[in-house]
Amino acid sequence: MKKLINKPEDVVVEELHGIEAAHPDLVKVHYEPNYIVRADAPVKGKVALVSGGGSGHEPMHGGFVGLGMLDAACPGAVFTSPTPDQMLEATKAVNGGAGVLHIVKNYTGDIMNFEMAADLARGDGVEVESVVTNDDVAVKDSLYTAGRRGVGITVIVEKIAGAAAERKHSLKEVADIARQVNDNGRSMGMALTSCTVPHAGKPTFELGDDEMEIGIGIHGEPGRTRMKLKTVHEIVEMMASAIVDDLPYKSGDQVLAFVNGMGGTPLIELYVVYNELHNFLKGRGIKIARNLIGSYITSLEMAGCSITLLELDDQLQALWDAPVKTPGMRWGA
Amino acid sequence: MKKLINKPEDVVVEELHGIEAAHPDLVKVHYEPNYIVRADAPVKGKVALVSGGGSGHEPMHGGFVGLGMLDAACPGAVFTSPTPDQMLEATKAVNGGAGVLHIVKNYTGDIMNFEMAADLARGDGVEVESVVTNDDVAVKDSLYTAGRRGVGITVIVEKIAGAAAERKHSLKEVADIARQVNDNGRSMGMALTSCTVPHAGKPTFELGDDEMEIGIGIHGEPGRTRMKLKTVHEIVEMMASAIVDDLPYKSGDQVLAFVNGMGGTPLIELYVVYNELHNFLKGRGIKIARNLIGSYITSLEMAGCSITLLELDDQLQALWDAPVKTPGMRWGA
Amino acid sequence: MTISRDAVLDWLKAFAATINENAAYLTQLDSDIGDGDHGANMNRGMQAVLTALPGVADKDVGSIFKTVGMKLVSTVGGASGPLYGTMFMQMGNATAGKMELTLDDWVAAVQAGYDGVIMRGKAQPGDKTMVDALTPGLAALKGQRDNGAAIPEALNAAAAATRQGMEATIPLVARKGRASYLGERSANHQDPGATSSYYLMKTAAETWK
Amino acid sequence: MTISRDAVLDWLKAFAATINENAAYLTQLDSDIGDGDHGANMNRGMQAVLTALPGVADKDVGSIFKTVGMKLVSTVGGASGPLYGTMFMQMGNATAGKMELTLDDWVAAVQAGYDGVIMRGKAQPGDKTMVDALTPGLAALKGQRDNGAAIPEALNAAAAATRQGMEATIPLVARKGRASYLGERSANHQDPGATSSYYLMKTAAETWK
Ligand SMILES: Nc1ncnc2c1ncn2[C@@H]1O[C@H](COP(=O)(O)OP(=O)(O)O)[C@@H](O)[C@H]1O
Ligand SMILES: Nc1ncnc2c1ncn2[C@@H]1O[C@H](COP(=O)(O)OP(=O)(O)O)[C@@H](O)[C@H]1O
Ligand SMILES: [Mg+2]
Ligand SMILES: [Mg+2]
Ligand SMILES: [Mg+2]
Ligand SMILES: [Mg+2]
Repeated sequence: MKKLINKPEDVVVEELHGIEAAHPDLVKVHYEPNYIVRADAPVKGKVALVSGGGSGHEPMHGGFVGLGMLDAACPGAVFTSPTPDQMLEATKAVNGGAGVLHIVKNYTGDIMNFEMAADLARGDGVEVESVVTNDDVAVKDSLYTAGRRGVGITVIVEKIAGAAAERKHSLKEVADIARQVNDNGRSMGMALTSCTVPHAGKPTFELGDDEMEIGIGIHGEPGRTRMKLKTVHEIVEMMASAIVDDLPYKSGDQVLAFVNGMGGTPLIELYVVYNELHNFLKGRGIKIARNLIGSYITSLEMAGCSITLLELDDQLQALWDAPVKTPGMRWGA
Repeated sequence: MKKLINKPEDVVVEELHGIEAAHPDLVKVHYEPNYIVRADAPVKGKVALVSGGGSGHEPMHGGFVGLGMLDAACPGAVFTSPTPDQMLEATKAVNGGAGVLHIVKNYTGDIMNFEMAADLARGDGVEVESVVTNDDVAVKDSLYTAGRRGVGITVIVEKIAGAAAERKHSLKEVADIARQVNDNGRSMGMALTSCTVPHAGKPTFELGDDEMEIGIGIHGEPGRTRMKLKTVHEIVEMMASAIVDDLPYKSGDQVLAFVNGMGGTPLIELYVVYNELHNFLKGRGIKIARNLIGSYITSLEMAGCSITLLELDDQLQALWDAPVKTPGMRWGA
Repeated sequence: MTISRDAVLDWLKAFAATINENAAYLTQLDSDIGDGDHGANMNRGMQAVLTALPGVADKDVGSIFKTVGMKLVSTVGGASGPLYGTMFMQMGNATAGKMELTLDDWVAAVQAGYDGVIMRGKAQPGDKTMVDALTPGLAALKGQRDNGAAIPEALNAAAAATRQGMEATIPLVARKGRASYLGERSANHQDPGATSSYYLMKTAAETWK
Repeated sequence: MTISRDAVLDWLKAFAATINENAAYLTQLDSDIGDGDHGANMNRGMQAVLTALPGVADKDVGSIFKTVGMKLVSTVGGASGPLYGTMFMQMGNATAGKMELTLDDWVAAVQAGYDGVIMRGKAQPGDKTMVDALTPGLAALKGQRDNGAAIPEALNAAAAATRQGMEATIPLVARKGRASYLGERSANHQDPGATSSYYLMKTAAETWK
C-alpha cells in the first residue's frame, strides 16, 4: 500500500487537522465527535444543510462546507458512514432556527445512522427533513432491494440546495428543490484500477492489466460487469446511453453535465471524456448548458470516472450559478 | 497502459476539444498551431502573459487562461515543449499593445523554443520579455549545468503576475514581479508511482512496492534518490527542510504554502501532507499566510506530491488575493 | 442455572476478543462483496465497548446492554453500527433491572434484539444479511426453551443453527446492504454480517456452559 | 564525385526511415535518463519533413535544408526540435543556391550545422549530449577532407567517429538537458540525442557511396 499517510487509523483525524489549519476563514472543525461547520455557523434564519458519509470521497463532503453549500459535514471512517452522535451534534451546532436538512446518500449505513440522528434531533426540538440521493443507474432499482446508490448527484444537490437555503427558502422548499435535483439526475461510474482502503492495506478488487470495471460505486465496490478495456469513445457511449435512456433525457433538454474523476484520474483524461460526452449528447439533441469537470466525489486513489447528468430548468440553473465559497468549490465569491 | 483515451497521438487535440466545448465563456482554442487564449483577447493596454509547455501537467497551463492569470497557453505534445510557431502566433494573438511576457519553465527545450519564438515576435514588432522559473531544490544548481527545473512556483508566478498585469502594470513591472516570485519560491517533489506517457505505453520508471522516489520533476523523470517508503511525517520533513534551508526561509517569515498533487494523489492525502507541513513550519517559526492545496501542476497519473513555498510581502499577498477566473483556478469572480 | 451479570460481561469480552482475532477475515469477506470494512468497524466498536464495561460493572444487565448498544451506535457507523447498536439497546430494554438472566429472559432479550435489527434494517430472511444467521439461531433457541432444555444445551443448539444460517448465505444473491449492488455477482460469498452474528451466538455458548 | 540534390533528398528519406525504425529504441534511451519522448519527437518531425520534401524537390540544396529545419522547429518541440531545426537551417545557409555538393561544401554545411547546435544549446563536449557525437564526427570529416579523401571514404570515417562519440556518452554524467537532473544516476546510459545524431551521419555514409 502506497499512501502519503502515517498510520491508517490516524488518516481521518490528521486530514481534519489539515483542513482546520488550511481554511480557518471558511470552516471550523470539531473533534470527538468529528464534524466540520462553516465558520459563521449557525446562520440565523437560514435553513442549515448537513451531510456526511464515509471519508475517502474528498472534497465531498467536508470540502463543500461554506457559503452557498453545506453548513456542516460529518466524516466517518474511510468508506464507513459516520455515527448518529456526530450528525446530532452537527445538526444542533448549525441550526439557525429555520430547520435542518439532512442530505443522505442511499446506503444502508448512511440511511440508518441519519435516521437515528434525525429522531434524536427531533427529540431535542430541532426541525429536521431528510433527502436521500439515489442516482446510480448501474444499480437495478426495486422495492425489494437497497435501491440505487447515491453518487455524483449528491455534489449537485448540495450546491443547488445550498444556494436555495442561502436565499432563505423554507425547509420544505429547500428539501423539495433537493428532491427535484435528485429526481432529475442520473449517474454512472467506471474504474480502471481499484483503490486501497488504508486499514485493509490491499486493493479492494483486482483488475487485469487490460480490464476495466463498469458500474462501480464510490466505495471501491466492484461494479456490475468487468470487461476488456475499451476506447474512451466506447466507454462514454456505454455510460452515457445508460444514463440518457434511464430518465430519459430527450432531444431539446438542457442539462448540467458533470464529469468526475475518481481520485487517481488526471484532468487531461477528464477533458477527453468531456469531449466524448459533449459529442454524444449533441448526437442525441441534448444541450449542455452548464458543466463541472474535476474530481469532486472520489474513491481514494481509484483511477476512473463517473458521469452525472441533471436536467436543468431556469430555477435550478440560477441556483447552480449562485455564489459558492467552500474549500472544494468556489465561484462568484 | 490504462487510460481514458482513444489513440495516444490524439490525446492532446481531443483534450483541447474538451476544453473548448467546456469553457467557451472563458477561453478560445486555436488549432494548428495549437494554443488557448482568453475569450476576450487581446485586452487593449494590458500586458499579455503567455506560457506553455508539454501537455500532461493539467490544469497547468491551459486551465490557467482567463481573467487575472494567463492570456494564452501553448500546449505541446505530452511532456514535450511546444514549438516556436505556436508561441509566436499566441503572442501575436494576445498582444494588446502593452507587450507580452513569456513565462518559461527552465527546461532546455522550453528555453530554446521560447527563445526562438521571442526572437521571431520581436522581429514582428512585438515587445517581449521572458521570465524563467527555476525553483526545484532537488536539482543542484551550477553555471555548468542546465540549472534547476521550473516546477510549482510556475503556477504562483502565473497567478501573481497575472494579477499585476490586470492592474495595468507595465511589462517591466510585471516581469520584475514575476522574477521576485520565482526568486523567493522553492519547491521539491516526490513520487509513489511513475506515470505512463501515452505514446511510450509503459511506466517511465519502475518503483518497488515499498519504494518511493524523492526529488522528481514533473515529466516522470526519475528523481535524485530512491528510498524505502516512509511515513508522511518523515517525507514532509525531508522535503520541507530541503526547501526551507535553501532560500533560506527564516523564523518570522510569512509564506504561501502550496501542497500539490501529482495527478494520481487523492485530496485526503494532500490534507494529511498539509497538516505535516503546517506543523513543520510552525516548529521553524514560519507562518503560513496563504495556501493552495490540490493538483495544479501534475505529471499525468503519477501518485505523489510536491511542496512549494513562497515568501510573501504585502504586495505579493494582495496580488495573490486578487480575483482570478480561469477553468482551473477561480476566486473573487 | 442462570446467567449472572458477571457472566454477561465475560460474554461481551469473549465476543470482543473473537471479533478482534477475526477482524481481517471479516474485512476480507466484506471486500469480496462490500467495501472491506466490516472487521474494522466491528473491532473499533467492540474495543470501545471494552473501555466502557468497567463503568457498568455493578449495573443491571439491562443497563449493561444499553451501554453496549449506545457505544456501538456512536463508534461503529456504517450499516453494522445501527444494526448491532439497536440490537443491544433493545436487548437492554428487554432485560431492564435484571441482575441475572434465566433462559426465558435470554430468549426474550434475543427476540427483542432481533426485532430491533428487523425494525432498523427492514431486511427479510433470504436477503443475505445478518438476519439470515439470526433467524434460525433465534428459532433454535426458542425450540430448545419450549422443550425445556438447559441453558448450555440451548445455547449450543442456537450457535449451531446460527452457523448453518451463516453458511446458507453463501449461495444467496444479496438484496440488502452494499452487497446488493453486485447483483448476481454477490452469490458464492459468505455474508460478513452473518459471520459476525455467528460469533455472537458462538461466544455466548462458549462462555455460558 | 559530388552529392546531387536528389542524393540529398534520398539521404533525408533514409534518415527519416531509420528514425522511424528506431523510434521505440530512442524513446527507451530517453526513458532511462530523460522523459521518454526523443523517439516520438524525432519521428514526428521527420515524418512531417517527408510530407514537405515533394514541395522542394526542384529547389537548391540550401532551400531543401532550410525547409527541413523549419519543419523540424515547428513540429518537434522539446530540446531536439530547436537543436536539429537550427542545425538544418544553418546547413541551409551554408549551402544556399547549390544544386550539388562537393566534399568541401558538405564539410562547410556540417560545420555550420554544428555551430548552430552549439549556439542554440550552449553545450560543450562532455556534457552528454548530441554534441558529443557530432564533435568527433565533424573532426573526422575535416581530417579526411584535408587528406584528400573521396566522399564515401570521408563519410564512412565520419560515421565511425560519430558512433564512437555516441558510445563515449555512456559513462558520462550529464550536465545539459533533462538527463542532468539525474546527476550521477545519468551515468551508464547512452544519450538519446547522440544516438539520433549517429543515425544522421550513418545514413549519409550509407546513401552517398
Ligand atoms: N438492511 C440490513 N438489515 C440487516 N443487516 C444488514 C442490512 N444491510 C447490511 N446488513 C449487514 O451489514 C453487513 C455489513 O456491515 P458493514 O460492512 O459494517 O457496513 P457497511 O455495509 O456500511 O460497510 C452486511 O454483511 C449485512 O450482514
Ligand atoms: N543544451 C543542449 N545542447 C545540445 N543537445 C542537447 C542539449 N540539451 C539536450 N540535448 C539533446 O537533446 C536530447 C533530448 O531530446 P528530446 O528528448 O527530444 O527533448 P527533451 O529533453 O525536451 O524531452 C538529449 O539526449 C541531448 O542529446
Ligand atoms: Mg462501510
Ligand atoms: Mg520532452
Ligand atoms: Mg462494509
Ligand atoms: Mg526527451
